[in-house]
Amino acid sequence: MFTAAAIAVLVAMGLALVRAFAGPTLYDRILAVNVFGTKTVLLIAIAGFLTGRPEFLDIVMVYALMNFIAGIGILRFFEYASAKEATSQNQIKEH
Amino acid sequence: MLTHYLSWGLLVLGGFLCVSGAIGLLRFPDFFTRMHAASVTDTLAAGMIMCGLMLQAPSWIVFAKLVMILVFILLTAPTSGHALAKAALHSGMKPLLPDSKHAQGGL
Amino acid sequence: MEATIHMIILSMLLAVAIAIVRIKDLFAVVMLAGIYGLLSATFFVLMDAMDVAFTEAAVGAGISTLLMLTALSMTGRYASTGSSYKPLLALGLVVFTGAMLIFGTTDLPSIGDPQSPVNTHVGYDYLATTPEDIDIPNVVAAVLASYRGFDTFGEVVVIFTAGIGVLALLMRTPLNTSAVASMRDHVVLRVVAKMLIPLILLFGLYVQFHGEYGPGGGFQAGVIFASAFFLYAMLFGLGAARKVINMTLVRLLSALGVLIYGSVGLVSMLNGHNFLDYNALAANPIDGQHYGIILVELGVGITVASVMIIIFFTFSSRSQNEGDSD
Amino acid sequence: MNISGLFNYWVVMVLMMIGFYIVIAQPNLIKKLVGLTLFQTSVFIMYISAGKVTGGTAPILSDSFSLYSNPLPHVLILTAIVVGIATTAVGLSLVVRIKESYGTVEENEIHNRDKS
Repeated sequence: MFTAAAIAVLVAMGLALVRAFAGPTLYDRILAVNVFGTKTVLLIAIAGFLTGRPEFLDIVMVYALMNFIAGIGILRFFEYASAKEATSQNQIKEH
Repeated sequence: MLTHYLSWGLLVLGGFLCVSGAIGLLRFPDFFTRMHAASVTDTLAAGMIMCGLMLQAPSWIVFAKLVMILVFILLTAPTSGHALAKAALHSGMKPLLPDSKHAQGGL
Repeated sequence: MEATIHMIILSMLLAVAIAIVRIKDLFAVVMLAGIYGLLSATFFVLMDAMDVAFTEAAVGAGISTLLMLTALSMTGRYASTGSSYKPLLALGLVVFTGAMLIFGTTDLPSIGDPQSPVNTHVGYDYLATTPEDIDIPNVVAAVLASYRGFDTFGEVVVIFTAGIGVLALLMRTPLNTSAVASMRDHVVLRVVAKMLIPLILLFGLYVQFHGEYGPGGGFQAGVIFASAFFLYAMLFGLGAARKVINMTLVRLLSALGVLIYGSVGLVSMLNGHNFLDYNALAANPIDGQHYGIILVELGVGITVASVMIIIFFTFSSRSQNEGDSD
Repeated sequence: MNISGLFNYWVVMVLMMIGFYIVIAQPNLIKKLVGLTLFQTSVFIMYISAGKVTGGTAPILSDSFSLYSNPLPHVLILTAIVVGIATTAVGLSLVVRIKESYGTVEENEIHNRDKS
């Protein structure tokens, strides 16, 4: 039963990975990374039950946390970099 | 016995939702539809799988940890999804509408 | 069945690595490196290495992605396409080396063999002696802090030195950073983050002090604790974050952690035992071990957290100063 | 030759070589650092795989289990990961300084600038 769920999550992870490779825009990649992270959280939770030691679910918490923080980081620095790119391109045009 | 079947059903349904959401992520035509497919099923699937696991929890501490993880996912996943969609919209990416087939801007 | 899951995850790792070689957009490369970290951490969970997975998830998927992104915002987004290198020569060298290494693996004992040299040596002794010597359930924490405490002391000094190195390379006197780009538009994000930050700090403390009984310990707790400050700095701007934490204090704390670790060793020396022999810390040797491990893990946690904060803040204030000078 | 018993090691070697290839063949310094991370992680996977014991569980003692995986590689790799991020941070700060003095992070352009 846990195996079935684990395999379903793995398939979803594989599909999200394809979207992360294919792009086309960076936002699609960020979305794919986000989905991938959530799926990893589920996979680890299931794996805890699969290996018979579900008391170590603290790890799942770290996964969820880091997924959130990395997602925000990507978004923040991407917005920052594109804003900066726009200003520097304007400066190049002026020169 | 009943909880066993219930958790079985929740896990399988959650797994199915995971896969269908991922297929939507892969097959849909533009960013916003993909986002819709991914984030809606994602939250529901995570909830279902976590509930399925909760019914199997061997002790209260495991149950409590699963509840905390679920609350965390329910808080963060829609938030980051919202922020992402907002950032994409602000960057000039337009949803693909039936009357404007080539309106998708962006990067 | 489990072997199949291992193989699927390893194949995903390979696919991600190949994609990293091919993609020129460095933002995508860094994101894929984050996926790579998450995947390898998942693999560590399946390989029973809970503590390692904990650390890799926090470091490989979280902190290193953030640091690389900060560096990227200063160095530019795209790698050049044209190159004067000869990729065929490099490919030949790599294929040759890889073939030799794979040929070498045929002599290795197969994975999971309980009789392999790796698994019959000291590692197994630690498992057998931990209940009577130290009496904590997490053998990894016992080996890390007590049996191999000297080793870990060296690692903590290395981390401290790296913090000093980053400061020496990138430190500037902070300009007025009040007007920098914080994510002011993202109201929902800010509200949710405000709710989450205290919980993250609490979780960091739990990981720190629960490390003897489950996966966790100073290294992981330090990284988690620091990540709460990163979240705050990203959402509310560096200026606001500087008001919350005093950077001079953080610099002092990074040294204090190493100092705590070293002084625990010195105290046991003064009591007539070896350096870092915690038996000397209390009348009952097992109690002494418990005190020693808690103190040492605390030192590790303080140093790791403050060095991570120093590194991240130094990087971000550098990039924002650049933005101001444009 | 048993395939499933050595598969992990083969994947590790291929990952290691991919990281190596990025380090020697890609001129962008940030990408080189990512390659170095790939290389590093492949070594971690190798150590952890070597410490796995079939049928064992995580080395956190409990009354209901008797067979555990080897804790020693876990300790070595745990500290190596944190030291790895610290060294990566130093590497990144060097890259940032190079960018500030040379205006580029492509290795061949840096060489050209050194020659002229």
